[in-house]
Amino acid sequence: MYQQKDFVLSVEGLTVSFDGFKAVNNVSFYIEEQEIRVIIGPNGAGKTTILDLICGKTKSTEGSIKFKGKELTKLREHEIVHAGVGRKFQNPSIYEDLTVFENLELSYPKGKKVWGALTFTRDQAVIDKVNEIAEMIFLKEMLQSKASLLSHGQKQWLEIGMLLIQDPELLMLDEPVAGMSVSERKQTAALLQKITQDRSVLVIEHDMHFVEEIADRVTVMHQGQVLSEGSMDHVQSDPKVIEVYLGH
Amino acid sequence: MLQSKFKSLTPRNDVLSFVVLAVLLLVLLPLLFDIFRLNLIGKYLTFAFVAIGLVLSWGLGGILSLGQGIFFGIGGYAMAMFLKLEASTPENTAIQSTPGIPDFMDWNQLTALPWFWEPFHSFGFTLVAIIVLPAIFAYIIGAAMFKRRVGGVYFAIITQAIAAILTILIIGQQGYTGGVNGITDLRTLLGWDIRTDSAKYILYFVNAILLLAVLVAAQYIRKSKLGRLLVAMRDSEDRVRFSGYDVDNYKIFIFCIAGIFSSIGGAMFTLQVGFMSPSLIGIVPSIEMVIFAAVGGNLSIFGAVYGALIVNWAKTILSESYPEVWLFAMGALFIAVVLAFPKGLAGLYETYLQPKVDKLLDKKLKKDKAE
Amino acid sequence: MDNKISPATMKRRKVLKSLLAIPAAMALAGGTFGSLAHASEVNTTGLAVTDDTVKVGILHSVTGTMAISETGSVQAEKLAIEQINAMGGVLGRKIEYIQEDGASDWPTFAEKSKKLLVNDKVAAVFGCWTSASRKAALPVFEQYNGMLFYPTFYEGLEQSPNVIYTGQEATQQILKGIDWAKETKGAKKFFLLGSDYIWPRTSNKIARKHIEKLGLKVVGEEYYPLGHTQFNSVINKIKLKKPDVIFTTVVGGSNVAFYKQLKAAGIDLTKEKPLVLTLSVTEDEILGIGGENVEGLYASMKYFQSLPNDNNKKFEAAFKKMWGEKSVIGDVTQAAYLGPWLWKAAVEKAGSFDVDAIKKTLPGIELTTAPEGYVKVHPNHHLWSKSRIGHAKADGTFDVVYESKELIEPNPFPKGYQ
Amino acid sequence: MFADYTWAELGSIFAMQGFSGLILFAVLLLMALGLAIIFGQMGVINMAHGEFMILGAYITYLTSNLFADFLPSLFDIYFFIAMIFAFIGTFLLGMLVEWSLIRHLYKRPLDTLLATWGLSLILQQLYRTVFGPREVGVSLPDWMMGSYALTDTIEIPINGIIVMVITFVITVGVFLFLQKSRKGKQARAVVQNRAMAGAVGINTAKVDRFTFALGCGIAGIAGATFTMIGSTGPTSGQLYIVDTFLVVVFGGAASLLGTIASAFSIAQAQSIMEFFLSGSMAKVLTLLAVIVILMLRPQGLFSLKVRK
Repeated sequence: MYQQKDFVLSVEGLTVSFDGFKAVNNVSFYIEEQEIRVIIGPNGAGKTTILDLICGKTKSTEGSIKFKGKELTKLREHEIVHAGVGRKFQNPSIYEDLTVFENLELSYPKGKKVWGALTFTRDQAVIDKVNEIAEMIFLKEMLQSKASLLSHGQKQWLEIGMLLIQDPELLMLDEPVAGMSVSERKQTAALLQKITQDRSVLVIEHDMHFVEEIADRVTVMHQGQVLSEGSMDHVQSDPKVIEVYLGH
Repeated sequence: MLQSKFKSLTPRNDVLSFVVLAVLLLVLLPLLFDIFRLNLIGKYLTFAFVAIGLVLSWGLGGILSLGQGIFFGIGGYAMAMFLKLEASTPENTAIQSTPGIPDFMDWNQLTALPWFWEPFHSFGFTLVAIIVLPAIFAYIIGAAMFKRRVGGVYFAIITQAIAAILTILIIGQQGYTGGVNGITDLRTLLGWDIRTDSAKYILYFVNAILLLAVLVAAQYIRKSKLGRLLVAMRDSEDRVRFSGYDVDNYKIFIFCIAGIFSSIGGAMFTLQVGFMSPSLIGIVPSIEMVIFAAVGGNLSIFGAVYGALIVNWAKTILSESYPEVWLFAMGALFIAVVLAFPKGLAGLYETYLQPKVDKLLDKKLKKDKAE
Repeated sequence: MDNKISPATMKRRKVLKSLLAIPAAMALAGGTFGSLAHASEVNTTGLAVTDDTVKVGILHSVTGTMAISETGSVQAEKLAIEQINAMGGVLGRKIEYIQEDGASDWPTFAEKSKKLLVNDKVAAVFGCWTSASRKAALPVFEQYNGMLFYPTFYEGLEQSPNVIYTGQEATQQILKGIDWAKETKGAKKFFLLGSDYIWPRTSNKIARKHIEKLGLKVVGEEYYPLGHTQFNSVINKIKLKKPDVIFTTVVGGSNVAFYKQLKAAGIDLTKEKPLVLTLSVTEDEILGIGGENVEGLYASMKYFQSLPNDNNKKFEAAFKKMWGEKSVIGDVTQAAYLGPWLWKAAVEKAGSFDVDAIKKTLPGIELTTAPEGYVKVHPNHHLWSKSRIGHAKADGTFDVVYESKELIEPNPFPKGYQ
Repeated sequence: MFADYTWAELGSIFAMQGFSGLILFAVLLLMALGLAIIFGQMGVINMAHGEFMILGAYITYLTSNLFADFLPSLFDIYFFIAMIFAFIGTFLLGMLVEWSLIRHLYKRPLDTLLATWGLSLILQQLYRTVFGPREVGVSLPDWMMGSYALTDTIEIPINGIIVMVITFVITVGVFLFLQKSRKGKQARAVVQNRAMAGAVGINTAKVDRFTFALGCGIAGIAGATFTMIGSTGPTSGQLYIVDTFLVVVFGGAASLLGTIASAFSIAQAQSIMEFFLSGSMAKVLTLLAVIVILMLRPQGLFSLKVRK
C-alpha cells in the first residue's frame, strides 16, 4: 500500500480482449509524480488501447487502474476527467464549427452540468484564463477564427490547450507531434517542457528524437505486453527490444 | 470583442429575424387572411413547434428523432382529454348508457372513467402534463438509448418504431383512447366556446405568442454554453466527453426540450383544430415534421418556422388545385432540399439575402459600431 | 346549435315561392318540377347558388392509403351529378362540383370541409369514407351548418342532423346475415376476425350479442393491426377452433393477404367448411384480391353489382359508359351514387337549397330509382334498406342468394347490442 | 384453451404453427435481405425500399397479364420469368436512383433518409398514375395457390414453401456473392474502407452503383414473391418499411448472419405470441421486445467487436 502513495498512476494486470484477441495482455506499470513517461512500440502493440483504457473509452476485461488511489475502471469517462486525467487524441479532435475561443472555453472547468451549462456566463475569469492558455499555445492571434481554419499543427496545439485549461494532474498525449513540420515540432517540444513541469505526463510517440528529448522513462510495448521499461538508454540496449525492432 | 460570436449567429441578425417573424405572425398574416385561412396557418404553426425542437436536437445536437409525433401526440391528447371531459357533461351525454363519460367510452361498454383520465378534469393538471409528460417520456427513451450510446441512424429507426407502436396501441385500445377516430367533437375550454371565429382569432394569437416564446427559449439555449456544447458534440463527441462532460445528459436534455416543444405544439393543435387522432402520431407525420425542419434549414430555428409554414401551405394549395401532382411536388421538394440546398431556406437566405441585409444594417448602425 | 330557422323566414319563403314562380323556367326544368325561383329565395343563407348553377363539394381521398377505397365513390358521385345535370339540374340549376382531396389524412378532411363550407359556400358535400374522416369533419359540418352525404357502411353510434348516412349502419348489415347463416346453413360456432379499429370492433360486438341471443357460440375473436399481412397464425387458430362461420371485418391491404393465405392453408371457401361471411369485401376489394381467391365467399351488405333489377342495369351501364367497361361497382359506390339524388329530391321538395330547409324535408324522402331498389330516409338520417347476402364467383361478381323481404330499419344506437 | 382437443389435433396445430413461424421468417428475411445490403453494407437509409418491392410486384402483375394474353400455355411458369423481370426492372431503377441521388449522399446517411422518403412519395404517385389507385389482383397459376396435405390434419401451404425456397436461394446467393465473387469482395472492400479500396484500383463509384442496384433488385424479387401472400397497390410498400428496418437493425446492421438470426427470432416470437394473444397485442409486444433488446444491446444481435 505504501508504495502506491508515491505513484500517481498504477496500472496492474490490465487486460482487454476483443472477441478473444487480447489487445492488451496483463500490462502493469507505474507513473510517479511529475514523471514524463513515453510508451513506444510498433503499430498494433496496444499503445492507444492503453490510453483508451485509462480514460475509460474502452472497458477493461481484467486488471486495475488506480489514479491517486482511486480505481478508474469503475468510473465513467467524465468522472475520470474530473478526477484529474486529461487525454489528447491521436488525430486532433477539436470542434471545427466553433471558434478557438469557444473551443477553449468549453474545456474551462465550470458549468459542466446541464444546468450549469445553461446558466454559464462568460465572466472575466474565463476570459483571462482563455487568453493565458491561448498565449501558451501560440494561438493568441487566432482566438476568433473558426477552428476549421487552423493548420494541422495548430489544431494539435489547440487540443493540448483544451487539456491545459482543465489543469489535469495526469496528461495523456497520443502522438502529439505527428504530422507537424520541423519548426512546429520544436515549438511543441518547448510547449511540452513548459506544461509538464507540475504534472505527470503519459505520451505515445514514434519519433525517437522527440522521445529522447522529453522522456524520463520509457515503456516499450509489443503485442499487447510490456516488453521493456526503463530509461531511454536502458531500453535501447535491451536485446528484446532490439530483436523486435530489427526483426521486423 | 470577445463577446462576438459567429457571423451567422450575430445577435443583430437574430433580433432582426425575430422582429420580422413577429410582425409577420402578429400583424401581417392576421391582416391578410380571413379567419379560415388564419386558422389553417395556426395549424401549420403548431408543427413549427416540433420543427424548432428538431432544429435543437437534430440540427444542433445531431440527434435525429423520427418519432416526434409521439410528443406532439402526448400534448395533443392531454389537451384533448381535458376538453373531451369538459364536453362530456351528463347533460350533453344524456342519451348514453353511462352519462358523463366520453361518448366513445360508452360505445365501448366502459361504465366508469378510467383512472388515468381522472386527473384530466383539472385544467392545471393538464397544463402541467403537457410539459411534464413529454419530458418524462423523452427522458426514459433518451436515458435508455443515449446511456448505451445508441445514436444516429439507430436512434432514428428506434424512435420511428416507438411511434409505430404507440399508434397501434392507441388504435387498439379504443375504449380508452378513442381509437383510430381519435378524440373528436371538442367544444369548450373552461366554458369558452373554442369553435367560434372570435375564439379562433384569440387562439391564433395565443399560439403565435407561444411560438415566439418558444423561439426565445430556443435562442437562449442555442446561445448558451449548452448550445455550443451541442455543436461541439456533433463535431467531436469524444473530445467533449473527455473534457469532463457527461455527454449523455446533454443529449437527454435537448431531446426532452424538443419533446416539450412538440407537446406544446400538439396541445395548440388540438385547441385550434378541435380534435386529436393517431394519424398525427405515426411514422408519416413524424417524418413530415423532420422535413419541415429540413426545408427550413436544420440549423435555423427561424427557418424551422418558415419551413413548417411553407411546406404545409404548398401542400394545401397543391392538393386543392392539383390533387394528382402534389405528391410528385412534395417528393421533388425533399430531394431538392437534400441535394441542391442542404441548408434549406435558411441557407439560401444566408447566401443571397443576408449580405444585402447586412450592408443595409451596417449603414444605419455605423454609429453604434463606433463603440 | 343554431339550426333553427325563424318561422317568419319560412313563411316568407313559401309565399315568395308561390308568387314569383317564373313560368319560362318550366321548359328548362324538363318537367321534373314546377317552378324555377330566383336565386335569392331558394338560398337565404348565402350558399354558392346562382340563377343557373349550384355548387356542391366532393371530398374524398385521391391520394394516400385510402385512395384505393374512395375512388369508386368519387366516380359514382360524379356520375350522379352528370345525370342530374342532363335532366335539367336541381331547381333548374346545373350542379357544379368542387373536388377536394382528403389525402387519407383526417385533419385534412376537417380542413377541406371547412374550406368547402366557408370559402366555397357549397350547398352540400358528398364525401368522407372512413369513420375517422367523418368524425373529424363532423364538428365542422355542425358548426357551419353544412350537409354531408356519407356513403360508407359504418359502425353506427352516431346521428347528426348535418349528415345523411347513405350506407348501412352495423345492425342493418349484421343481424340478417347471422340469422341467414343460422337458418340456411345451420351455423352454430362463429369465429370473429377483424382489423383493429372501431368499425370491426363495434360490428363484432353487435355480432357477438346477436349470436349469443340466438343461442349460438362465439369460439374466437381476433384483431390485427391495419395493414397487417401475416395471417397464418390466426388461420391455425381457426383450424383448431373449427368454427362453422368465419365472420370477418378485415379491411384494406390486409384483406388481400388474408384470403390468399386462407386459400393457401387449404381452406377452400367453396366447401364452406368453414363458411366465410364478410362485411368488408365488395366487388371493389375483389379486384385487388383476385376473384379466384374468394370464390365461395359470402358477403352481407345491401348492394351487389349483379342485382337483377332494371334500376341497377341502367346504373351499371351508365357507370361503365362513363368510367370504362372494366369498372366494378361495390356497395359503397352505389351508396355514394344515392347521395346527389337524395339531395336533389330533398331540395326540390323543400323548394330551397337552404340546409335548414332540406333538413326538414330529408326524413321521408324516397328514391324509387335507386340501383339497390327502393330506399327511404329515416328520421334518424340513415336509410331504410334491405339486407342481402351475396355468394362470390370466380369472376369477381356475387350471386345474390338472400334478400330480406322487408326494408330493415336503421338503428344506429341499438339497445341491447352495446 | 386446449382442454377440448386430442393430442393429435394439438400436435398437428403446433406443427402447422411452427411452419407459420418459418414462413414468416422467410418473409421477413426476404424483405430484409435487400435492405441488409443497402443499409447494412452501404449505410444508406433507403426509405423507398418498400416502393422498390412494390415495383417488383407490379412487374409481376404486368408479366402475368402478358402471359395470360399472349402465352397462355406457359402461364404455369410465368411466375419465375416475372421474378427475373422484376429483378431486372428494380435493378435498373436502383442504378438510376444511385446515379442521380444516392451517390451524392454517401457522407450524409441521415440525408439519404429524407431524399429516399421523397423518392418513395414520387414512386407511390407514379404507381397511382400508371396503375390506378386500386390494388391490382395478380393472378397466379393454380398449382402455386393450393396446399399440400401432409397428413389428414397437417396442411402445408404451397406458397409458403415457395417463399421459403426463394428466400433460401436468394440468401445463399447473396452470401456466396459477398463472400466468394470478385464483385462481392470489392463491394465489401468499398464498404470497409472506401479510400483504400479506391487506392488499390477498385472503381468505387461503379461498385457502389452495382451494390445499391443489387439490393434494389433483391427487393424487386421479394416484391414479386409477395404477390403470393400480400397486396399490390401504390401504398402497399409502406406496410413493410418498419418491420424491414427493425429486422436489419436488430440483426446488427453490418452482419448478414445477424439479419438471418434476427428475422428468425422476430418471426418466431411474433408467431408464438400471435397464437396465444390477439394479433394486435402480439405485434405491439414483438416490437417492444425488439426495442428493449436493442436498448440493452444497441449493436444488434450480431456484430463485429472492433477496436474503435
